[in-house]
Amino acid sequence: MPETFQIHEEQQGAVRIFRLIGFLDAHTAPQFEKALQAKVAGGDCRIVVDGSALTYISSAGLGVFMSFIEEVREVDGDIRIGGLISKVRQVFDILGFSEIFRIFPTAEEAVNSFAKPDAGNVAMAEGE
Amino acid sequence: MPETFQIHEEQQGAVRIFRLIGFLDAHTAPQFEKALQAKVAGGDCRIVVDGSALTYISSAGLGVFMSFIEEVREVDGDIRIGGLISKVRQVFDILGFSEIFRIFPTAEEAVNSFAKPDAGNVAMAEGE
Amino acid sequence: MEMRESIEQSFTLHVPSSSENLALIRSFVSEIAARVTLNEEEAALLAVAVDEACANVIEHAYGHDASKQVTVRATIDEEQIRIDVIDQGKGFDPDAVKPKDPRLLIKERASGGLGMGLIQRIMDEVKYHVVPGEKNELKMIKKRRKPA
Amino acid sequence: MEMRESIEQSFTLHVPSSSENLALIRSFVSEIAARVTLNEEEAALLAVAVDEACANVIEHAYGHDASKQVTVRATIDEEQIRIDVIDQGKGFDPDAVKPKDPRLLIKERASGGLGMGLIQRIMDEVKYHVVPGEKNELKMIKKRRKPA
Ligand SMILES: Nc1ncnc2c1ncn2[C@@H]1O[C@H](COP(=O)(O)OP(=O)(O)O)[C@@H](O)[C@H]1O
Ligand SMILES: Nc1ncnc2c1ncn2[C@@H]1O[C@H](COP(=O)(O)OP(=O)(O)O)[C@@H](O)[C@H]1O
Repeated sequence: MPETFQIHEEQQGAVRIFRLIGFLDAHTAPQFEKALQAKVAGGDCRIVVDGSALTYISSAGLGVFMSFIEEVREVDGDIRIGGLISKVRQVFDILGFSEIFRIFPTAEEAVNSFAKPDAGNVAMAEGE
Repeated sequence: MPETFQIHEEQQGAVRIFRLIGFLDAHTAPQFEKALQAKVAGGDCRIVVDGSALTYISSAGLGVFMSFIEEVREVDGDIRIGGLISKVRQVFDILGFSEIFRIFPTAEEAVNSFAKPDAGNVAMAEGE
Repeated sequence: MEMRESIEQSFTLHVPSSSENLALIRSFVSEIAARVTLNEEEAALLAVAVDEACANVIEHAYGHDASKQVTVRATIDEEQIRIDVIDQGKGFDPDAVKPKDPRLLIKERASGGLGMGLIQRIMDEVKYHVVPGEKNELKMIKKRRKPA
Repeated sequence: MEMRESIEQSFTLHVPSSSENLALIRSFVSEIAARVTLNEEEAALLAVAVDEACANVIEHAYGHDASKQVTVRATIDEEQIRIDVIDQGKGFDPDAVKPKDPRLLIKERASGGLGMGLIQRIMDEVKYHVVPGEKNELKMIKKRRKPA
């Protein structure tokens, strides 16, 4: 069975980058949940999700973002998202997630945003 | 309805090149048949099929090659094939078409083969 | 009515009730969506809606019992694409499920509760016919755009 | 036997009998082939065999009548993938069809006559059950490779 979903992790300074590849649906969401859980439990709360290779997301995938965001923001961390393709981005938009999560055009910009003064818990939409 | 099959035609000296794109199956074979028919009827009998963008072939597609080859070889023409991807090539192989048609690694080589002394009706397999 | 029936085309897929098969279900829907005049983004959303409906059947109606089957039927005509998701599972009262604001779900640290709302937002019509254990059917309609 | 049944998975697709739907049928087969341990080339050939079988139903059994339905059922277990192509069309006597040498077909300038031979070469087992007008079934089996 070929892998329909993969996660590549990378550390860049204080930021943990999760590069998601393929389909994030009810079948693969538990994989993402486990990977995030491991880092957040270990205190890594500045998280960037690089969505440039994410070709699909359903509510099960959005649910993973939803269930961790409070926890990381409580300790001045955040989950920021970059590089979403428009087919995936529209699902965030429809559910109003674009106002709750900070979404950047690229993962790089999402990473850099943590270095700025407003690095902490800011629930504000970025322009595209 | 998006196009699942396209033909791009190009003339290079005395050689007519048919670049096939997408799926050549029972649904699309009539399109290829019509395009070949038009040229062969007009006397264009040195034909190269560029298969590098052909992602699928079934017996209906092979049938088009089969039904024209005698006619063009009778007038010292030929239908030569280049650039087949291995998924497609194996269908030619299984049916023994690789011994009947001259198949080249690239369309360019197929085109150039017409300039050589053995340019005419040679039913011999080329190495890959 | 007769005219409409004559140009109606119907496609049906039955698969084991496992989340592993959601990708297959989405491919099926995407291929059919490509037939109608939905643009690429709309076609992608249609696949999301059907995925959500089937994920709910797999999880809630059948409780992840892969010996059960999920049926997806797509019917297209000149006006619309209709997708029916059918199960013989435990059923539920859809009117009792109130859509929740994502901001509230976040406060609750919920990981679910978004699916039915998403279906509603994507599709033009959504109807449930529930006969628990016999046949539960979710009928979803998306209007076609007029060809340009 | 009981063990084998418990791990058998079955997938069914019904589509209108039109060559336009061959691509959809191939996608269905390819997605399922990806589940078993066929390599990419073998998976592609499996799609070819099913395409040939369905193209024959569409052309010969139903005479391009798109109001009729073609059924493709895939059943996978640890040993094999079985594909059944089912129609209610006119049927035929498969034993009366002798495979022809492509060299001969070329001399005849034929454009057809390759399909059944191709199916035979690709699949490990091929069986027809023909009851004209009622149910014609082509059962094709491909053995799985043992996982590496
Ligand atoms: N097909 C179904 N069968 C049984 N219960 C369902 C079905 N679809 C939805 N439900 C119920 O409705 C609730 C809300 O569904 P949904 O909005 O999709 O969110 P989630 O599935 O993530 O909980 C589910 O938790 C479940 O209780
Ligand atoms: N499903 C079918 N129903 C009726 N006749 C069939 C069917 N499949 C094959 N045949 C008959 O067998 C012949 C050979 O089939 P095939 O080898 O696939 O070549 P082709 O379809 O190109 O003629 C067909 O021409 C047809 O007469």
